[in-house]
Amino acid sequence: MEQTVKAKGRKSTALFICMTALATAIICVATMVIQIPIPLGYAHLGDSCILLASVFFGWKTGIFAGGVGSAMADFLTGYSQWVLPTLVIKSIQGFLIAKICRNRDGEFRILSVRTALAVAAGILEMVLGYVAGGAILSGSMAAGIASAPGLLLKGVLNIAVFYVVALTLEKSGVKKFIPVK
Amino acid sequence: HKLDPRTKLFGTLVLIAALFAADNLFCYILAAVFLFGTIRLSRVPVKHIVKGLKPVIFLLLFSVVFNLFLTSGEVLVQFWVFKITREGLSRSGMMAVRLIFLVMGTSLLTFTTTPNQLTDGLERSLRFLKVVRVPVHEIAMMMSIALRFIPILVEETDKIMKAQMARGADFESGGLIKKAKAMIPLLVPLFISAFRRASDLAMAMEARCYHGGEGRTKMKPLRYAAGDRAAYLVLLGFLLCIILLKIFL
Amino acid sequence: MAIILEHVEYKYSEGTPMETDALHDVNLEIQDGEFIGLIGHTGSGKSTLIQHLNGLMRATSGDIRYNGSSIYAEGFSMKELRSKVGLVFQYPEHQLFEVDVFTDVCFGPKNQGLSKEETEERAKEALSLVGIGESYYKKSPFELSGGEKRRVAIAGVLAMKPEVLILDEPTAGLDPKGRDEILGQVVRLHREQGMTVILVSHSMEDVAKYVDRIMVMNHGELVFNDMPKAVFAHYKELEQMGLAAPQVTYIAHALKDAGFPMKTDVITVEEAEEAILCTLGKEREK
Amino acid sequence: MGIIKTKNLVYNYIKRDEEEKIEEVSEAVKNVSLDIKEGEFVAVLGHNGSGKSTLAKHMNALLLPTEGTIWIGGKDSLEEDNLWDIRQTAGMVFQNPDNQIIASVVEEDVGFGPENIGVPTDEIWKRVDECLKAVGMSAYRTHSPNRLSGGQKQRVAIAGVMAMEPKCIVLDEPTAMLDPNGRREVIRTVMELNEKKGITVILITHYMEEVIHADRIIVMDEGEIVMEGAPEEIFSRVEELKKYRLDVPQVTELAYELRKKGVPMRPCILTVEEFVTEIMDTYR
Repeated sequence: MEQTVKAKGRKSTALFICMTALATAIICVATMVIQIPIPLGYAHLGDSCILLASVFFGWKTGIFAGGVGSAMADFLTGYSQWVLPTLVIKSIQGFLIAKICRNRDGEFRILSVRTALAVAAGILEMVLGYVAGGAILSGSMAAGIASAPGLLLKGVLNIAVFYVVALTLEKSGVKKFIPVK
Repeated sequence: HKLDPRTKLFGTLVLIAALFAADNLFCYILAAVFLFGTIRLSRVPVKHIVKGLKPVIFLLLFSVVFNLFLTSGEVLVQFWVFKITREGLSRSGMMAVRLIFLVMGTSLLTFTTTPNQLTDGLERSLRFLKVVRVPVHEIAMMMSIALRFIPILVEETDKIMKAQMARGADFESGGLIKKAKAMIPLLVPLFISAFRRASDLAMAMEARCYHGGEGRTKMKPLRYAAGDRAAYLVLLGFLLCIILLKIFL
Repeated sequence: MAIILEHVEYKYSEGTPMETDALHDVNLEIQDGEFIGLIGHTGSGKSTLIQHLNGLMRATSGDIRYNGSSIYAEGFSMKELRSKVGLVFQYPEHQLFEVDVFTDVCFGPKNQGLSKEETEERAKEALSLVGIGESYYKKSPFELSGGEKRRVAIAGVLAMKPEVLILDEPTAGLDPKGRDEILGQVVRLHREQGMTVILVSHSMEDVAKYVDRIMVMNHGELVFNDMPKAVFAHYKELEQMGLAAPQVTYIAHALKDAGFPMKTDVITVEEAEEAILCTLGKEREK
Repeated sequence: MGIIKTKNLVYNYIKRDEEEKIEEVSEAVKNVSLDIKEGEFVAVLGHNGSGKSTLAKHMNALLLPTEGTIWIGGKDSLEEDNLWDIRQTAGMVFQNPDNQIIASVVEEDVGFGPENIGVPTDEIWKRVDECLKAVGMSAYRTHSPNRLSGGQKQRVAIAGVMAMEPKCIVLDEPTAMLDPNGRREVIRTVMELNEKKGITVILITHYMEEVIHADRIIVMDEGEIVMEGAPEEIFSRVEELKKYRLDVPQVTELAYELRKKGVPMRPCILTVEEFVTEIMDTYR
């Protein structure tokens, strides 16, 4: 990280690809392996990583890393039937977060109304998405709605994690290292 | 098993579509024949595929129970406030079968295709999207790099966790805020390491003349073989039958 | 007071066909104030072993006693053990996470439940032990050089005031200057603070120079556990394990084979020099 | 003109604060002029921050000079059109073996470079076969890189560079993260490529025992070339090397110390065999 390639006037697609790919991998890993016990089972940290990736890296990364990272986690852990719904839900989530949290100049601050709105919208979209997904997959609205409390709780935990981690990252001056604007 | 990943991908999509379209017994029988036929041909042990059902058992039971009790119609059995209706019975049965088939079909794809083949297949199948300026090559590239780094990051997560535990970190206990805070020592290093890896990797790619998808050749180009053509014919036939059944029954 | 390992076994994925022995019947004792070198090629089980010493991994069978009490006994506090037996992982700088150097070093003592003043006291002490001055305290750890980052990370473990310090290849990836600095500080800790140190290293030259005792791991077994001279006398066996002796040991053997009468149990440059001068001196007297 | 030639090369590393304002300018490379001939094996030594990595990145046009010029295969890196030619002429291997392997299968990773430069499919397969054989990794061609040891991963990375058929290969501390066995594997591979295929090798390292077979050693400090010459010559200047905080192999140090004590010995001893012959000469 000491030396990033900044050749004159050449923008690096390779760097964008790699950053997004790594964000995708982190989201996938956070979804698969980082699990925290909460009331009503376990929560994974996939959503807080989607929040982090979308806020810091922007909408392109948000769509791809959010959707594909989570879908890969579903694919790899055997929830194949969720791959498609997840892909749709999480891509929209990443897009919403990234778009809402930035002002017109593409700037963002973690402690701001914009970011708070973005985070809330992202998590709400996720909960609604999975309620609908559950309803379609199992063919009953009730089954979908029944999963809502658990999802909401996970959402709240992920928001909390997002804030504490994002603030630390922001303070350590990580923004400087982000090549993607 | 040896089919082109594109064929398998398309096949799975057709199956999913068929399952959601199906609304009568014949459709399901046809789908069952198709599914078990493919499973036999793929030579994946049925045991493995049945195992894939485990994670969905809860959802399965839930939807069966709900449909069973809450569908109104001609009452068959009544027990206090619960009543089982004929419609409920058939609906919950259909739901269960649909879900089971869905899982079996998709896990068949998981078992016969590596994520990399899938990525290749996706890249080729989605090429038409280039017209509407979707960067298909970049997407495929990102997917394959992400896949390569998933195991590395799993290991790294484990290592960071242990190292912080050696410094007295506690990831399990405490309330919501404490748990959230406990994630800082894990997630911050993980992200920082990802930045470092990404910038290293980008440099290594550029050093090997990477400059986007233009003018690239393929080491392993995808080619349809005779088997794929046959598979497509079967798929089309299957799809046609489902549509016909849906219209005429 | 000591750490004692008795018949420690560790198996990965026990009970499955994938079962593999990572540690096999390991018996050893570590006394207070010792400086021990742990060597073994990659995958020999040395990382697994050190993770057992502070309870990060749990032996499938056998017992580990710390200061007389079994660490697997009910009611034994693993958290306390981890603060007594400090473990510095390989590339420890990858675990830095706080906004500045000082806060990062405070993480350990804070987890021990110390008061704010005490925590800060400890952090200052630890940072001065590794030679990081006050001008660095408010810097982001990610802006430091590789060697500095590593020292901050080591300070993060030292701040917990461990009685035993385990370092897993603390010099990996550093340049000679960084290597000397880190090792020099570890030696000072051992001499001045009387800390028990276990140094995992690939460099036979370093091990020969600093440690009192060497433990050699191979295929999950402890094959040698002796003074450096005695261990390096088995240099042919070491080679079969993918290890080696310091270069001077080879020189001594080669000289002797060529007919130059000298002792062969030399393991440092100084010893070799002395031995050669001694033989040459005798020759001149004749 | 040699395969790589620099003239008064200067590179300033500019550190910017968050508002993109220039905070600090540090000279990473100062006024370096050198000329490397085709087929040469050149080792570059120096502690961290001595500018050797920055210099290496110029050889692949990953960095462009602030002042002065570098020609790779006769091509000036400041001209944008030369970029891909330069990267094909000089391949580059980096320190961390994990962070430079792109594909999830060994053979696909080796094929990545040729794919980028548009080599036809049949030819790619031929090159992949050849390069994996050259680094002794053919048996692992369908393995996942994650399962390999560090030394094996670095050899795959070398094969990946070789598959682009470069004339020159620049290795930036390829052994820093490896264990002694891995280090030996990698250095042996590199030396073979140099001897058998005549590939120009530029090896950057901290480990002195890796450079004793080089044709030429360059020592850098504070962005400048401070010593240059054959290994025998460089290693006879032990005091000077120590000044730049570099070590010497134990055998060289021992010989040096003995010489100081009045034992007649040649000033530059690099191997155990040489040492034994020298001592025996005195002894008899």
